[in-house]
Amino acid sequence: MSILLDNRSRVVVQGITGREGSFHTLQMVEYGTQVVAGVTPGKGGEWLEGIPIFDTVAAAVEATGADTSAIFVPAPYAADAIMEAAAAGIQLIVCITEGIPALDMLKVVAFVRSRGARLIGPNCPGLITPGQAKVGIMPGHIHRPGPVGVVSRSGTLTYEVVYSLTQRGIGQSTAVGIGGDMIIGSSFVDILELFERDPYTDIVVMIGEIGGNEEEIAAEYVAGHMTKPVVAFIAGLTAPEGKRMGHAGAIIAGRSGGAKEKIARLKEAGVRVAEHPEQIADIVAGML
Amino acid sequence: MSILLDNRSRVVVQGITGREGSFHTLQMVEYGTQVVAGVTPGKGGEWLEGIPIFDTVAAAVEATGADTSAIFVPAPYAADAIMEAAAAGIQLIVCITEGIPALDMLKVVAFVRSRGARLIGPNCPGLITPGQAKVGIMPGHIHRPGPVGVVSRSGTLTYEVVYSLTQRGIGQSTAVGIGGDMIIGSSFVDILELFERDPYTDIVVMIGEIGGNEEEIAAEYVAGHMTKPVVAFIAGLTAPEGKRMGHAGAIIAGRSGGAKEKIARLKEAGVRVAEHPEQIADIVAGML
Amino acid sequence: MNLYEFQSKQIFAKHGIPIPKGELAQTPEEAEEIAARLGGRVVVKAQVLAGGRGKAGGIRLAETPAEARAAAEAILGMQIKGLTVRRVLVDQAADIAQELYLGIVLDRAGRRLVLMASAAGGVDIEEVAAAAPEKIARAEIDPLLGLQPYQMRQVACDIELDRALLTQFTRIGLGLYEALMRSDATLAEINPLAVTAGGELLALDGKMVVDDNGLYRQPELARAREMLEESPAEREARQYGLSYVKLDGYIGCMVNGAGLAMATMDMTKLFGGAPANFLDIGGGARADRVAAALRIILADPNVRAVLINIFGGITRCDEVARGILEAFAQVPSKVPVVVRLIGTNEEEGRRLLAEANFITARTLSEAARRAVEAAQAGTAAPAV
Amino acid sequence: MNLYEFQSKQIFAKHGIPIPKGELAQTPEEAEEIAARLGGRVVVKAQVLAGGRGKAGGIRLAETPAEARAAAEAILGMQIKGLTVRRVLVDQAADIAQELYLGIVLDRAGRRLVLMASAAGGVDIEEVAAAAPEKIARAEIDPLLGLQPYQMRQVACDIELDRALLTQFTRIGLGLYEALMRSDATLAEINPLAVTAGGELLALDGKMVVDDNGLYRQPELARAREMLEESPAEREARQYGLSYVKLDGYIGCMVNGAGLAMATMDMTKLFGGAPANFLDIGGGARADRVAAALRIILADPNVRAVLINIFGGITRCDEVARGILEAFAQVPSKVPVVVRLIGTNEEEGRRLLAEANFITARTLSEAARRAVEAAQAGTAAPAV
Repeated sequence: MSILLDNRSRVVVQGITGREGSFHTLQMVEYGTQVVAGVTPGKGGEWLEGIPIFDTVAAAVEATGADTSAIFVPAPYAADAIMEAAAAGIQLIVCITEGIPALDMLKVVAFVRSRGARLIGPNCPGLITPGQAKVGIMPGHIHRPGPVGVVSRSGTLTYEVVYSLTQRGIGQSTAVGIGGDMIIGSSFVDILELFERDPYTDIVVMIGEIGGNEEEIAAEYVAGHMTKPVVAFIAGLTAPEGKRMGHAGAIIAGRSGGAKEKIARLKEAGVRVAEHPEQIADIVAGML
Repeated sequence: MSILLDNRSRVVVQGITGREGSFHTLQMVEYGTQVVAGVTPGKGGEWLEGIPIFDTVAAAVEATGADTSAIFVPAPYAADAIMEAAAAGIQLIVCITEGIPALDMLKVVAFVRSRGARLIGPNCPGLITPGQAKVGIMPGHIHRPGPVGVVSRSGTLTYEVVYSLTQRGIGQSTAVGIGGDMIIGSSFVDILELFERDPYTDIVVMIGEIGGNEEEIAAEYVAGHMTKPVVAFIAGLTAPEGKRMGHAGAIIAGRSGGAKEKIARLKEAGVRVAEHPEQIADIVAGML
Repeated sequence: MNLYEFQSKQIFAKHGIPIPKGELAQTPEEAEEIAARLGGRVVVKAQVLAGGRGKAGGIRLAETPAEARAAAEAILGMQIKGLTVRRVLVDQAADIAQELYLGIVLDRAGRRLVLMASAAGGVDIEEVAAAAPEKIARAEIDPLLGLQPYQMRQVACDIELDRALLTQFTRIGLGLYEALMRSDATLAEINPLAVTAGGELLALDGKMVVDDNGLYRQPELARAREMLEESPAEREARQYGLSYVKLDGYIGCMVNGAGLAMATMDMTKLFGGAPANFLDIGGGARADRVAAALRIILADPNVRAVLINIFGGITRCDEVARGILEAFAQVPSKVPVVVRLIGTNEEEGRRLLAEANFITARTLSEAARRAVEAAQAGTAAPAV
Repeated sequence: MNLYEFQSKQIFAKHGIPIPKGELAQTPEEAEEIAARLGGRVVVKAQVLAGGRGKAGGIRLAETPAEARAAAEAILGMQIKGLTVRRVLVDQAADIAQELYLGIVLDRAGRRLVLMASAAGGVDIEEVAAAAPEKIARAEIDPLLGLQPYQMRQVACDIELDRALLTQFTRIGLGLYEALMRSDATLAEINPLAVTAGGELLALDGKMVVDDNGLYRQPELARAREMLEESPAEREARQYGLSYVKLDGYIGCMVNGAGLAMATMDMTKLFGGAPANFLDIGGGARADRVAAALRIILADPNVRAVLINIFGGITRCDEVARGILEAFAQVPSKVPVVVRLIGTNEEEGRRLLAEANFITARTLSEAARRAVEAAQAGTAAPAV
């Protein structure tokens, strides 16, 4: 496998009977993902296209050996769903749901860590190991297997970058959307670490944006710990200060979190920073 | 040293300027305890009989290297004081204060554990390693050094037992009052483990009472893990069911927690159970 | 502190738990009026802090207001486990399809709260625990995180709850947790939690135990304490900060420390006597508190001897001695008194008492033996 | 969502934080009346969601009600950083001995809240952080445990707070934490927290940022949103679930996904253009939402070209195409439109638009280049 996910991963979908949950479950199955169970409280015993549905994650894990969860439940219930997955022993929890309050996520992240589980998201497109499995909502067909690890805070911007890589015949080991919210389960550094250790990844593409300082921390990590080349793009150079750009992650407040600062730090750390998303593929192509 | 405490322990007293705090500080010093600091918020910079007072435990630890704390602050502030001690890196926290709400203690115990510290009490007389140091409110002069470890949920009943041991010339390695509240930091088992490993302890005396099932759990531990002989006494044979006997620890509710059951379990575990407190000394004398 | 059913249910209702419509009555007339107001069948329930009310006849169904009046007449004034019934709760009767159990209790050894549920409700949960422990589902509550909805769903599955009730059940569990946390309770229990014929969940009975240590920040509950059926002796003891429990024996005991007090009581039994009470004067007791303690003990007509056992640590023996003298000055008594003082300032304490001609002892066993002998001798030398 | 000073201070007061007496005025007459009611010296403060009010003349002292009226007259209607002042807060002026800073803010990387305090209050805390970081004391708040009193005491020592203020300061910090938690805020700040000449602490200014994701359970705050100075465009966008921010450029952008939207804006700049707005239609956008987005963009008179960039994942390209057609049917426009659709159902989407004669592009850079060219060409072929 590449990182986190492969075709042996056993996936349970929480919120499988919802509109998004059921649609993307079928998309995941079609891509080759082993979706072994679904969970919708009150609908245990039903089936979705041959996938058994359970009332609780614990029951799903016990019956099917699920080790990975994809969460599609609505925001007011999603924090509870993440904790349920962690309590049931799920190792990799991928929360697609958008709109979970930040203060809830503080508690959830602390709880998930205490259980030794890993959370990707929330408010993220999920992750995909091309040719093997996807857990999330990204269009599978734009990906192809290859040596480039992708990690991103954004959704469609990641598709854009992956698409341009694939168009040039450059495949991806795993592409991970870590999510755009203020409080997320896994940071750039968490995923960079995995790519650094992964024998199937040769180059890492990192897609950041304004707000927060995860990119700055990642730059420090790259300088100190990465041997593999990292290529980055930071969105938001034209965004004005103090304005909220779409999702909560993208706020510049005061002097920190601006695109220029992030780019400067990354460059200092030896990261090649692209001027626009399509340029990433050019830079990567030159490295291979 | 024996367990937990000796004459190298560096003690900070939280609530040192209160009536009880100041009185027992002097008693502890007189007994030979190294009381290196006191804490009373707002009185930092003052002194008590040559002991410097600080506003916070962190400041006391930084200035004096305190590793042990004795807490005498009033109940509404005591839970916070315990957490302050744990956060400041104190290893052994002894909380004398009576009347801390049980629900507060649930959080405090979880926090203290997460910091890797050890809490004795609350609502306890503290602990003493005779001839070396005491942290608490027990009368020091009734103790003498020797090979008997004492662990008890009670205060004055412990003095009674220690007194009768000392009267017969039998000394104590360390005597630990774990406290009478429903939620306490260290259980019988926690202390039994330490005595079992302590080369200065040959025999352990355990003093329990009705309520809860710590004694039953201790019996199981003794049967499974103790090589040293254990002599016990359980108070409350004449206490009626469902009545509250003085402190919160001593409630018998329904079928569990009664003195008869506790005694039966201890006997099954190979513990010699005395019929009255003074008999403990007889039994111990016969073993030495 | 145990709360009455009606108090517990009022707290439950504040936290969104459905309870039957009902009101409290102190007279048969009030019960009749309430039944008329509620309409239809009612249940009249003795409000008393003892288990086994049903078996004792303290719970009766009434089809009409007149029947409710008769039921209240029968129940009010009834003695249940030694307690007099002074109030009845008149509740609208529910049409019960199933009875569940739902409770949250402090797990002392686990240092956490545990939620328990069972489909076998309506009976003593301890009997279920003993006979069929697998019928009780549990959820351990993380002290720092609190009860989470997923835990309620898990418990619901474990007891095979009807799925249609899942949302209600979860809400009730979370409400019960809130009720407990906000009341500083160590137990909150709904038994039975009824499933009505109409498919609703309803808390038919309620029980809460409040942590006395939390009362300082629970002013409403502290006031509710006034409703408890305390004896005048228990009330006086509480006002002086004494722990006092009346028992059936004849040797009055006054001790410092709960553990030593129980050991002292046990010791009187060992020597063939029987303790008249548990009384802990606490740590550092001053003379006036000691005097109050002795007054309370001596007010019990069953007391034939008093055993005073003080191991001075914080408590100073001379202060205790002064309190004893003060009490006997106020309430002269012919009951023999055995005193054993040891520890801080014991010499001064003994000296004060020696002047007053008390029976003294050096050890606990000697003191207990002498107290039993004195009690059984009928009368002994007057104390003062 | 940023709250106004007066909103933040009302929330603070609910959590026991002392604030000056004061009221809100919308006219100079009201300001005069309030000043008369309060008596003595007042401060008249522009209520506007922008920093630097003081420098802009939006905060004035008034010794008399007449002066308060004059101050309000000067401030009301004033433009501060592009925002019109519609309300002033008239507060009793305090006699200030010292100005502290106290704030709690979300630490994204640390995944916790952090409390910060400084004895150097009254100025921009970020300037203090840059110039003299050692003057800021911090306490990391455990997400499962919450802020504890001992942390406040520690912080008080770190900023060398007068010991006489310790209890007040601790209570204010805990109140601020409660205010933040119960409002789903990600920032709550008191700057300055004044020490008055009388030795009291007083929150002279307040700022809170509420997490939009928490508004579903904050009905009061959600209603307070109505008071925000939103443009009609921003309001319409919000009602349709769109994220829209107006900017100064002339290329209208409509994109799905915030990151891609920003990258698209950046790309127009790279090709010499300037974005007129940020607009994220979100995931799975339906035709009516797309139509609303286009209407909003086209309502901006600065817009000289529109760039539509959709990468279909959840979002289906044919739905987006239908929305575009619908919008142009409703609001005919001569502004040139460049469309780039890719991903789910892209063929169908392109087919629908091809019929309507839009400028299409295959890549983002091509789309951006064409949009800039079209805008700079002045006018281009009419869209419909």
